Amino acid sequence: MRDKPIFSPWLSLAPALTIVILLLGASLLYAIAESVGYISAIGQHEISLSAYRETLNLNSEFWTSLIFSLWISVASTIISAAVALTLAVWLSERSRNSDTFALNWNLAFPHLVWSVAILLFLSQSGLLARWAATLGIIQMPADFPVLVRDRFGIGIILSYLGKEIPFLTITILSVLRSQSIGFDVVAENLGANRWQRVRYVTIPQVLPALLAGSLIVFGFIFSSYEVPALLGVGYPRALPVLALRFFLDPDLRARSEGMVISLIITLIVTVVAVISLKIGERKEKDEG
Amino acid sequence: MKHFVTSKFRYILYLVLVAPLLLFIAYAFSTRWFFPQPFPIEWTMETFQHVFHDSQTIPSLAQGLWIASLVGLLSLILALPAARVLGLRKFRGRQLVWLLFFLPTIIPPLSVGMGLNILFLRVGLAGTIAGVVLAHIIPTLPYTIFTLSSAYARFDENYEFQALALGASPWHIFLNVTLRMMTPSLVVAALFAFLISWSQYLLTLLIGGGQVITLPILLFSAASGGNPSVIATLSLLFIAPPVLVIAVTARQLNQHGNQIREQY
Amino acid sequence: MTTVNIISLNKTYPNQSAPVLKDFSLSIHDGEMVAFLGPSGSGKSTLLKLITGIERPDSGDIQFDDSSILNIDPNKRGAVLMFQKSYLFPFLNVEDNIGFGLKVQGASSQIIHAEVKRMLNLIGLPGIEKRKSGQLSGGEGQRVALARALVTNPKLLLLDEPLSSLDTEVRINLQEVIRNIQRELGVTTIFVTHDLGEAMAMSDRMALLLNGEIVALDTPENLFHRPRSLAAAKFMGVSTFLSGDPLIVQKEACSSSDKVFAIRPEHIRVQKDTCDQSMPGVVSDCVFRGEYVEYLVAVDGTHVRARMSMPAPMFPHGAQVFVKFPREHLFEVQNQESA
Amino acid sequence: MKRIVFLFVTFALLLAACAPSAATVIQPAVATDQPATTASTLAAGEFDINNWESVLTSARGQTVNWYIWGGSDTINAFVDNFYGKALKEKYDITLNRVPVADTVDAVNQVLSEKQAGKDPGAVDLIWINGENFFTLKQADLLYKDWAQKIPNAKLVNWDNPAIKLDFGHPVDNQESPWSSAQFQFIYDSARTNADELPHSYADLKTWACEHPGRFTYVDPTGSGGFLGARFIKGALYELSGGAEQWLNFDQSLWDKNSPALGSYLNDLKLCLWRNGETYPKDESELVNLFANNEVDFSMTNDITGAGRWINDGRMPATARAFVFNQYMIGDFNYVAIPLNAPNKAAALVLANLLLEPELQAAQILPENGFGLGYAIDVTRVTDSAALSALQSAATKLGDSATPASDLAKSLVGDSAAEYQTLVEQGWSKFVLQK
Repeated sequence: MRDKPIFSPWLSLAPALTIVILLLGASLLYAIAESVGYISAIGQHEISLSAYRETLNLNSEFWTSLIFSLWISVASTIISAAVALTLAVWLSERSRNSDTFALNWNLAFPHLVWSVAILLFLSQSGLLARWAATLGIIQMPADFPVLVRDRFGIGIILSYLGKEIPFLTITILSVLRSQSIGFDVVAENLGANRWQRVRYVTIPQVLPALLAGSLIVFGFIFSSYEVPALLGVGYPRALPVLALRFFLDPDLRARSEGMVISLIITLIVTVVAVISLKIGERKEKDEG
Repeated sequence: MKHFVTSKFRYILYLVLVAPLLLFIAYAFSTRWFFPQPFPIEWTMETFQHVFHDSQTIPSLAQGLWIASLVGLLSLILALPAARVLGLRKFRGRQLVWLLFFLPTIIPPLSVGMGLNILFLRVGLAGTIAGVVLAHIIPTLPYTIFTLSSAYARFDENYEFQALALGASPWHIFLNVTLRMMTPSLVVAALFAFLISWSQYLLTLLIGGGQVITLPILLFSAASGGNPSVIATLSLLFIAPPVLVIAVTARQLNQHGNQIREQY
Repeated sequence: MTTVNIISLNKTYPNQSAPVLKDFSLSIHDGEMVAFLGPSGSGKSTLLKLITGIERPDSGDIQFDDSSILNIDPNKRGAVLMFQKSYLFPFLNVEDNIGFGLKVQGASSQIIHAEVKRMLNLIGLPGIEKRKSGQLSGGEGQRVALARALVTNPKLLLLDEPLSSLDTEVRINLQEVIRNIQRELGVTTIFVTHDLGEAMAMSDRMALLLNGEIVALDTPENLFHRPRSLAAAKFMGVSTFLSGDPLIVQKEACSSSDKVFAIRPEHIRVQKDTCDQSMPGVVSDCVFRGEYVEYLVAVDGTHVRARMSMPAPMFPHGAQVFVKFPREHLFEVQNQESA
Repeated sequence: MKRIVFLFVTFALLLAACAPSAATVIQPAVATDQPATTASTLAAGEFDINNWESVLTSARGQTVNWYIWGGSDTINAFVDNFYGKALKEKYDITLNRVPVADTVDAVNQVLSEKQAGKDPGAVDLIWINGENFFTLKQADLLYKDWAQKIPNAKLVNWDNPAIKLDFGHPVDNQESPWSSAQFQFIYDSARTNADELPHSYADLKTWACEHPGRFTYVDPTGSGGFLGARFIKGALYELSGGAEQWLNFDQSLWDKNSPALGSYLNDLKLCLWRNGETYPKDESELVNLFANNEVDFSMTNDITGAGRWINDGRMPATARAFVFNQYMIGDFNYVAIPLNAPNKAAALVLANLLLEPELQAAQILPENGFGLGYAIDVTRVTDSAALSALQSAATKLGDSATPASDLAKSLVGDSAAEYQTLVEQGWSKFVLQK
C-alpha cells in the first residue's frame, strides 16, 4: 500500500476522477449542445440561439419562474438561518445528547417525505384543519388558511424549513461545541450580559459557518425539483419544474428551452457555491 | 418554573421532529377518514396489504435496496484510493482535484440527469440498473471522498510503518490495519452513500426512464394527488431504512454527519 | 483595591458523594497574589467556578470588600478569569479582543483605543493591535489574554494554570511578566497551578489544597523550610520522615508517639564511612543528574531519597553506605493531615 | 491495488447489469431470442400477423412491457390481477406493467430511443390516445396494420366513428381499443339535493356563484389533465351550440368561439375554489377535495361513476354520479405498439386479450376497481355465457353510477386532437395566468 512518489497520487485519483469528469463533462456538453438546438433526435443539427432568445424573452414564463424560485429560496434560507441561530443558541446553553440525536433524526426524512407530511398536515382539509374544525375554530375547509399549493409557495417554504432548520442548527451547534470552554463563558466572565454575548460573541463566531451553510441551502433549494413540483401551484412554477416540463415535452424542440433553463440554474448555483467556498476559505485562514 | 418552561419547549421540538412519523401511521392504517373527523375512525391494515400486493411495491423496494447497496459499495471502492491521497499527501494540483470533486455537490441533479439522459441512451445505459447506479454515484462520490479523506487526515501512517516493520504484507496491512482503523468512517460513508441513492428521485427518473422503478418514484407519483393512505404507507416504507440507519449510527453521525446532510 | 473573604464554602456535585469543597475558608489581602497548589480533584477549579459564578456553593459565602458577591450576576462580579488556553476570540483582532470588556461596559471607542494601547505597552507587545488571534504565538496569546483580563480593572484576577501549555523558556519569562504587572497594578490575584516552582516564584502566599481543604497556607519561604504538617511537607518535596528514632533524636526522645521529624532530601548526607549519628544503608539507585546526584538508599527497611550537590560521590548498586541526617536540618511536623 | 479497484468496479457494474432484482428490467436482446419451434415457414421468433397461431407461438415465454398510466392503485391492481394472470396462464407471457405518471413519458421513451437509434427498444405496448397517439403516428414510430387483424377485432364496431377516429384522427389500424369512458360529475347525496344539481354549463355557472368556492375542475394542462380538458371542451360545445363541428380541425372555428369560452371560464373562475388561482392536478386530487368537503363536485370518466372510489374508501358511500343533459364527452382508450417494440407478438396477444368478453365484463364492475366501459360491441358477442356475463355486469353498477339512459342521451365524441393544444395553451394563458 505504500504510495510511490510522483505519479502515484494521480493513479489513485484516476478512477474517481474519471467518473466525475466523464459524466459531468458529458452531461454539460450535451446540455449545451441541445440548448443551442443541436438535437439529433429530430435530426436537427443547426446551431441557433433561438432557445435562449425564447427563454429570455421578457414575456416568457422564465422570468416569473425565476422570481418565484428566488423568492422561495431566499425566504426559506433566511428564515431557516434565523430560526436555526436562535435554536442553536438556546440549545447550546442547555446542551443534551438527545438534542443532537433529535436533530439528526431529521435526516431520516428525505425532502420528498417532508413534503408529503406537509401536504397531509397543512392542506385545507388536512389534519390541522380537521382539528381546527373539531374545536370550532373553522366551519369549512375553505376557512382554513391556504398553506399548501398556494400562489406564494408557503407550503414549499414550510417544507424546506422543516429540513433546513435542523441542518443549520446542527451546523451552528457543532461550531459552538468545538471549544471545551465556550467563548460564551469567557465573554460572560469578561462582563458581557446575555444579549451582548449573543451579539458580540456567538453570532460572529458562527457567522462564517452559518453563511456558508445558508448559501448551500440556497443553492440546494434553488435547484431542487421534488418539493415545488409536489407542493407548488400550476402558475407560477419554480424554475426546475419549468425546466423539466420543457425537457419532457412531446415536442422535442422544447428540450432546448429546458436545457437553457437548466444551464441558467447551474450557473446561478455555481456562483453561489463559489462565494460560499470563499467564505469557508477565509474562515480557515483567520483561524490560522 | 423557568426550567419547566424550557424543558417543555424542548419536548415540543422533539414532537415536531417525530410528528411526521405519527402522521403517516395515522393515515396509513385508517380508511374513510374525511374532513372534519379529527382522528381516524376506521383502522385497517387493508391499505398496507394492498400496497404490498401491488406488483410494483416489492420490486421497487428490492430494486431500490439493490441499487443503493451497489452505490454504497462502489462509491467506497472508488473513494478509498482518492481519499487516501487527498487526506495524506500534498501534491501539485490538489486544489484542482478538490474542486473537481466538489462540483457534483454543486451541479444540480436536474442538470446532470437531463444531460446524461442523452449520453446514456446512446451507450445503452438508459433504463438499466447499471445506468442508474452510475448516475447515483455522481452525487454520492463527493460525500464518501470527503468523509474518508478527513478520516485519513486523522489517520497516523506510522501504524502502517509499524506493521510493515513487523513483517506484514501490504495487502495484510491494508486489510488488518488501515481498513480496521478506518472502519467507523467507512461505515458512515457507505451508509450515507446508500441513503443518498435510496432517496434519489430525479436521477432515477431521468436515467431509469420509467423502467427502473424505486420507491421515491412510486411515492412521488402517488403524492401528486393520490390516495392519502397509500401515500402515507409508501412514506413509511420509504423512511424505514433511513430510520434504521440513523438509529444505528447515531454516534458516528455527530462527527461526520454534517457535511453529508445537505444532499440528502 | 479588594480584599477577598471566602467563608466556609461547601460544595458537593449532584451525583458525587464526596464534597469537592469542605468548609473552605480563606482571606486574601488587597493586592496580594495567592497561589493555589494541589493535585487534580483537590477543588482548585471548583473554587474558581464558585468565585466567577459558573457554579453556586451549597453553603458559605464569598465576599469582596466585606460584601457578598453570591447574588451578583456572573458578568458583574469583576472576578476575571484567565485560562490555560488563551481563548482569544478568533473572529476579533487583538485590539477588539483586549477591548472586549470595555466595549460591553459601553466605553467609547477612543477610551477603548487608548486603554488597549496602554495594556499592550504593559505586556510588552506594542503595536500588534490589528493582528488576528491566529497569528500570535502561545506566549503572545497568553499576554494578550492577560491584557484582556486586566483592562477593566477587575477586583480579582483569577489565573487558571495560565502557563502550563507553554514551553519552559517562554514560561519563565511570562512568570516574571505576570508577577511584575500584578505588582504594578496591585490587583488581588488567585493563581492556580500544579507547579511548585512556579507557585513559589510568583506568590505572596501559597495555599496547599487537598481533597477540598487547605492543608497549609503560608509564604513560600516558610512553607519550604518549615512546613508544619506531614501533608504540607510532602507537597514541598520532603520524602523522609523519622519518628522518634533513638539514634538521631536521643536527647529529645519524647513521650508523644505522633511526633514526626522531617528532613529535605538535599540535607541528607550519604557517605562511604561511618561517622557520628549516621545509619548504615544499601544503595539501591544512584543517578547522576548534572548539578547534583540523587541517591536511593535502603535504610532500616525504608527507602531514603537524598540529593547532594556536585561534586558528590557515585556509588554502585548494592554498595554499603552510611546515611546522616544533620540535626540542625531536622524539623518537626504534625502527623495530622490538617494543619 | 489500483488494478484490483478497477476490477471491482467492472465487476460491480456487471453485477448491476444482471442482478436478480433487475429481472423487471428486460434485456430486449435476450427476450426476443425465444426459439420458435412450431411455425415451420417462419424463422425463429418471427410471426405472421395473418396467422394467429404463429403469433401465439412466437409470444410464448416473452415478457410484454406495457407502459400504462400508474396513477391509480386500483387500476394497477386490476391490470396485474386480471390481465397479468390471464396472460401467464393462457399464453405463458409475463406482464411487466411499467407505470408512467403521464403517457407522455412513454411517448418520450420511444422518441428518445429513435433518437439514439435503439432497436429493439423497451416499450411493447402503450395505453394511449389523442395527442400522444397523434405524435407517435406522425413520427412514424408505430407498428402498423394490425388492429383489425387480431381475432377479437371482430367484436369491435370499427364502423363507429368514435372508434375509427381518435380525437378526430384516423386510427388507421395502428391502435386497438380496449375500454371506453364518458365524462360525468359526482356529488354527495348526503350534502347536495339531487334536484338542485346543475344540468348544463350555464346552470353550473349559476350554481357555482351561488356557492362560491365550492366548485373546481381539474387543471387541463398537466399530466392528469384529460378530465379538465374534457370539462372545458364540453363547455365549448355548449357555448358554440354543437359537438359535430369540432370533429375536424378548423382554426377559424376556434378563433370564432374561443373568446366566449374564455369569458365563460373567467366568469366561472371568480366563483371557484381558491378563486381559481390553483386547480387540482388530476382526478385523484379532486377526489380528495370532494371527499373532504372542500368542494361539492368531483369528476370522473368511469362508467361506474363513484363506485370505484367508494369501494376504495376514498369517497363516502353516499357519493353519486350525474350528467348534464347534453355534451358529456365519451371516448375510447386504445393500446398501440411501437415500431421498435422488442416483443411485438406478446404485445399483440395482450391487445387481443384486452378485448376478451369476460375481461371486458370484469372491467366495468366497481368492485374490481377499474371502472371503464366496454370497447366491444355487446351485440357482436355470440357466445351466450359471455353475453350474459356482459349484460349482468352492466346491471350491477348500482346507485353510484349514472343511469345508462342518461349517459347515452348526453354522449358526444371528443374533438379533433389539434384542439387539445389550443385548449391547454389558451386556458393557461387566458384563464390561469390572468
